[in-house]
Amino acid sequence: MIAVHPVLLIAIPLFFAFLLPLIGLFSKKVLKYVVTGTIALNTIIALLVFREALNSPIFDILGGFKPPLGIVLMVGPLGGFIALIINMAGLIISIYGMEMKKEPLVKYYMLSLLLLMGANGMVLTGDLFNLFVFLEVTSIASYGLAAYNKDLKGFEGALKYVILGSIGSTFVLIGIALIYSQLRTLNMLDIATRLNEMDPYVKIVAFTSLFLGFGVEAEMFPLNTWVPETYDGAPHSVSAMFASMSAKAGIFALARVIFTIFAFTNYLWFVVIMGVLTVFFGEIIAYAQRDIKRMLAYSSIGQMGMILMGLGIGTTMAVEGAFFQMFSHAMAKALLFIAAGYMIYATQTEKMSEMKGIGRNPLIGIPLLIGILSILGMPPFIGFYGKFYILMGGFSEGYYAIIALFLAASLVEVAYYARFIKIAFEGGGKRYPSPKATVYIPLLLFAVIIVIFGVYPKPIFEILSHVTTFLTGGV
Amino acid sequence: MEINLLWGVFGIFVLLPLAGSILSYLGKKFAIYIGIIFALIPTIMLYPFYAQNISELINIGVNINLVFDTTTWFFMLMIDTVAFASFLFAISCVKKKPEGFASLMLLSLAGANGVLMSRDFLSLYIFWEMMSWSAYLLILRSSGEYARRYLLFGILSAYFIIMGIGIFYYYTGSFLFSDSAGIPLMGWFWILFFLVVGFAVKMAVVPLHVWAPYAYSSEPSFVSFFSGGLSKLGTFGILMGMYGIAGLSILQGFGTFRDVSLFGYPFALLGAFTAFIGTILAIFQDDLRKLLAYSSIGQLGYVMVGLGLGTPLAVSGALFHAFNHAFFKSLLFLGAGAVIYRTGKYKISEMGGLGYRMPFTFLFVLFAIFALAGIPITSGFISKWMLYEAAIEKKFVIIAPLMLIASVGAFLYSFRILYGVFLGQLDKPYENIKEAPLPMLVAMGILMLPLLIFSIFPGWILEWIDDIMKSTGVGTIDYNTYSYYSSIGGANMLVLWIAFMLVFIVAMLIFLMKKARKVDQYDNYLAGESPPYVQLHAAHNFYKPLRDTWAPLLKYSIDRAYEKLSRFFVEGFEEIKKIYTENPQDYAAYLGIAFLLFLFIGWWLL
Amino acid sequence: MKRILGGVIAVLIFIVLALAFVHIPFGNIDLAEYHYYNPVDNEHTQDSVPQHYLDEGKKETGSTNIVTAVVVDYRGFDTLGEVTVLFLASTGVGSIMYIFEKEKRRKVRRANAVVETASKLLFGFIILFGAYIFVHGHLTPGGGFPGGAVIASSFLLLYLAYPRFHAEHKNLNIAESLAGLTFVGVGILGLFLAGYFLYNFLPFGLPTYLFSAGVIPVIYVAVGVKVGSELTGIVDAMMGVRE
Amino acid sequence: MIPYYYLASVALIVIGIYIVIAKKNLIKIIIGLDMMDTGVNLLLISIGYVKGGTAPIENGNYTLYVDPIPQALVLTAIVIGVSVMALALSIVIGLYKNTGSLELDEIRRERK
Repeated sequence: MIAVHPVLLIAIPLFFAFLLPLIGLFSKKVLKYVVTGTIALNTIIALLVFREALNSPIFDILGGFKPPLGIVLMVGPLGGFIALIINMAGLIISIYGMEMKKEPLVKYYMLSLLLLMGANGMVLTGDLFNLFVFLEVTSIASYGLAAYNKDLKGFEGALKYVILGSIGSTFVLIGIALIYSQLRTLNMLDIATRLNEMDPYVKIVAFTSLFLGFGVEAEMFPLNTWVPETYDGAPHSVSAMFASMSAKAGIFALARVIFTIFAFTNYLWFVVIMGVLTVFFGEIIAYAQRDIKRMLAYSSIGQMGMILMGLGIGTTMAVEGAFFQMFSHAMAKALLFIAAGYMIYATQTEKMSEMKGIGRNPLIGIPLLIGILSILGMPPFIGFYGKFYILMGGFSEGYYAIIALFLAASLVEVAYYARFIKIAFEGGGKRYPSPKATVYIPLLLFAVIIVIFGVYPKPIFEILSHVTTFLTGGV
Repeated sequence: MEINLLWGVFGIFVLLPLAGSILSYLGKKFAIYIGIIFALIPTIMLYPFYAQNISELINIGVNINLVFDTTTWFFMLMIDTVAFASFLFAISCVKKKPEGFASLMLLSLAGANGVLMSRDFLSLYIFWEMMSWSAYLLILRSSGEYARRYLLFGILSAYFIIMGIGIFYYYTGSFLFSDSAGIPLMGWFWILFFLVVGFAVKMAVVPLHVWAPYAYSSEPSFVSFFSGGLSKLGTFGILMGMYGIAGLSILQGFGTFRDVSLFGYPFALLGAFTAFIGTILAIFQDDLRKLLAYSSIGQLGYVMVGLGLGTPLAVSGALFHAFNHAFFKSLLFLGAGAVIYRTGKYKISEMGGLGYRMPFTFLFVLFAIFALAGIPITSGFISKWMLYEAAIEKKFVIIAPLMLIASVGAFLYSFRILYGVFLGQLDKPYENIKEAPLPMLVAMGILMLPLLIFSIFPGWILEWIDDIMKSTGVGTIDYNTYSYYSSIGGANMLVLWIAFMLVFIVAMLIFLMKKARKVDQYDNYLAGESPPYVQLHAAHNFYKPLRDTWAPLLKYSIDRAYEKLSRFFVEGFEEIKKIYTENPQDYAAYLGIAFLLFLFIGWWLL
Repeated sequence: MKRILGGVIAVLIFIVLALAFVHIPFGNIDLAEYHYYNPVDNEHTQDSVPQHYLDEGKKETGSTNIVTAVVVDYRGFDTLGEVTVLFLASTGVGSIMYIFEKEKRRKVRRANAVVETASKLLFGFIILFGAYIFVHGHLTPGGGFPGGAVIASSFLLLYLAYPRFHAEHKNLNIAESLAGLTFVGVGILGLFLAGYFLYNFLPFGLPTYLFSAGVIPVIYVAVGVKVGSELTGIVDAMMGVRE
Repeated sequence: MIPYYYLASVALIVIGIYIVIAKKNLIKIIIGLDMMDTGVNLLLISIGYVKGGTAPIENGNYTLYVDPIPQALVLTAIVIGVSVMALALSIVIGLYKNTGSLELDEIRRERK
């Protein structure tokens, strides 16, 4: 019997999201503590679930019907790991979220809880249609949050996200319809086992539809066009959530489509190419940006491309690297977005050129530096291992040219981050207001995680040793 | 037992500086002193660990191999000593945020020691990057403008190295240097090419040198460590790559040219060009720091020549020269730092006559310059001599002349420093300048000693080098305490030293016997009149005639070529940016096209 | 230009999708043919998912309407997600439209007397009809979503008839929160009572009776209330939020 | 039997895509998105059709039923589609209030 039900990871945020309006009627001040408390509770449960999933995959049967009759949550070690990352990042970001001043606060907290819940659901569920539902939960929460600032930039970003997101989800639904029409089942493992009953052409169309649909969420190259504007227009804490929660859930869903459901190994080299294109365009366009949040958004695209590349290479080492990269990117990019939030607040501008000396306050500067170095893949921070493993995995498969291209793009990444570091640590800037506790505590927490697991990555590699089963179509 | 010893060594040379880095950051005002302690301990601990050979395979998921042998020891000796001297120097000169300085210095020291201890690619890369970014932050502290250039080239070097590592991993599935069996020759070519180019960036080999002049213009106490100490890691890397991992037989397998591997020869040629170009550019610099930086580039070119040629004499010479360079170049940078600290000026043309006010600094710098120019009473002579002989021995008609010309050039810019900074007329503003503070002098003194000692007893250092040569299998040279021998001669330092001293004494006697009249400095040009103060120190346009001669060539600049390239790329990026049109309809069209494309690819792959 | 591009893309996508759907039989299928695989027990069965629902649905859930059985019981978790999506929509719309709180509503002409009177009369009936739909969700076509939509339409009628009418947002929020809490609560209760989230723990009763099918009517009532209040909330929010 | 239903629903989907790509009015774009949704829903429903089958409500008169799952899925998909439309419309309202226009070109010009 299962000791901790993974479904609680979804039910608890949902319960509290429904409860929040009622609490909001009595007191608006306690809301933020309730939210942080909820996510903290969720993180603890995620930890328990994850520990249990390490021993053997958990199948949490919902409604008491054995799959594929009912919906099942299937949590492998990797799913548990990603869920833990998402909840942990959510917890730390929610501390920064206490900063939020803009009304209607109740709705902001509800939306962010439901975004967390949707991301959790996407990671945990074992049912294809359920995955679609949670994809929609995540993206609708994202649409709402993206436009939360209610200014022109926010609306434009959200509009792009809505258009691309709903076309993407339409394709997901087409894919599901195709699969269902041939197999009459929706359970992922059931589909995976009976895949050869499908007509090959239908199979390809279904695969492509799902690949495309989740690619939108996973920020794959031609589908990630919504990213910069949406990240730019959204409130800062929300950008951090997008980068560390919904993007991670999206790419994990994509990984499951590729490996768990279709096990389409012929297609992998193409995924590598899409990944390297994503990196290439992301990093290069990031260089041409003048606004900090846009730069971070494009850089986020680049990092996601790296993960995609790791998944596409498909050797144990590269996929380990990809999962490590998901972890490190979730931590570091959330850190950078929060730092960017503070910087924009302190300097009253988004232009990087006007942020002279913003990093000279060590409470900001040191986490900022750690975050950037981690993104650049410098040891001993967590960003290093993912990048190194992906590269080594790529080499062992002989993707030399692609890796050379990737490294060239990474060099561009170094260039623009160095440009920013130079401005941020330059002398002669104005005096900026010192950060509040809600800003520097999350920054420091992220920085500590980045350093600790960077110096001692062994626990993570132990978790990632389960990648082998994942690659062969296991949970 | 063995593993404990290894961890002990690792703890002393890597973990201790790391811990020191954190402690000194917390130490705030006392950061430098804490830094000195943590730099001193590894330096002193080198003594008991001489001639140890500790090696351990450690499994951290993948096998890594940490080793402490003579190679490690030899390079650590340079780096740790230089680091210690730099810290001493920093006591009086780093006033602004010393905690950042100390902790980053210790971090890069730890990284450097780690690189030296690692005999596998994973730990090598980790420590290499650690060293790289901490050095970047140190440069950022003082010359933020150009730190980015260093970082870019540092990362470029790291990426070259990672390409090499990756190809190595592709063939062997391991990161250990020792697991190199079964790589085909083509594989070796690419591995070595990437590794050597990657490490050559750190040695500032032309045309990958453009970061160096700017990076070497930051805080003097750091730059002396950087140029003297960290650049030696490039030497270490190339030594390891070409002779430690691949070995002579594989290098010879690429074909030979007068017994020199065809793989190494181009790099030797490149090294000679580097020596030449670095020297020529150094001659025309007016900024003291830039002059030294270009000189550093040139000197490391010599080392590159030695490593490229790969004969026992050449490699020994290269290692010896690297050792000397570590000391004399740090000493020069510290001397320059002391002068800059006292005068606040960078330009040679704005100084002059400081030798009268800063005699000890003058003395130290004089010796360093002797070493740099290869004058026999310093150890700089013998290492250069070995490299010349190595080139002449094999009758290389391009490399040897280039090196000789570079040596003459080195003399020219050395003279410029001597005259422009220390000799000549003392400028009015510098009337009241004092000698450099004691810690600075001590630091410089420490660095000068080896230059003198090893000039008489080159055999001591050749003994260490001999150990390294044996372990890499390049072959050894004949030597004894005072001299070494080669097929075309060799050198006996004792004889040279005595001869030099005799000449010196004779010259001194003649000088003293002439009973020269002491004339005031302002008196000498003006026949006893009492003039108003005029600046008569001819330091502007120092080598103008030479410069005019070279002008047609000097208008080509590698710097500018890089700038053009980067402008081209940035403009290209702006063009590529237009893909993201910010129009959702275009984006939807992309999505449709992507669907079709993915589908066709999938169809095709089916 | 864009039209041509769009046209070409659309035609190409039509062709490739049509080529896929040619392979799928329309109507000529035997639902019992698709034998599923149970990943939890790792066994290949001779059973088919839809056929199982049709054959055993009544027995396993107590619901006469198999679609309802699937929606609320077999795939109840999807429905929870769906409710969440709707909840999100109303929250999102509320949050996006919030800024326009201070703005005056546009001047609207009054509707004529016939419309006003008729909508007043119909209002109660429509609500009753909606309630009927969701209460009988497990017996007849329909259920919580259509029922809720019908209820919302009654409010929409009032909005049309009385330009100054607005539903009390607070009450809508309370209603949707309570309904949502009921749904999640039932789910968690199932978890505690039987170890399965959303377990149908109430007695099934006799099929075709109103009080049958265990928790299905409870959930459907909650869903109905929730959907009704949420759709009303969305309509209200679109006209500008006032709190 | 030629699956006209499928073709019709696919046609709806691609018309939606065409509208999104080619039409400049935001409301039209949203209508396009809605058409795509509708097309997919029609698709799902037609997949579940069994010839001669009837609605799966068991009251004893029939033996052949259509597949109940697509119907359940469509129920969910409709609600999701409605939600997306609601949000998209409110975003468009927001854009309209900020720029006073519903034409994409004008909105983009406004921002410049």
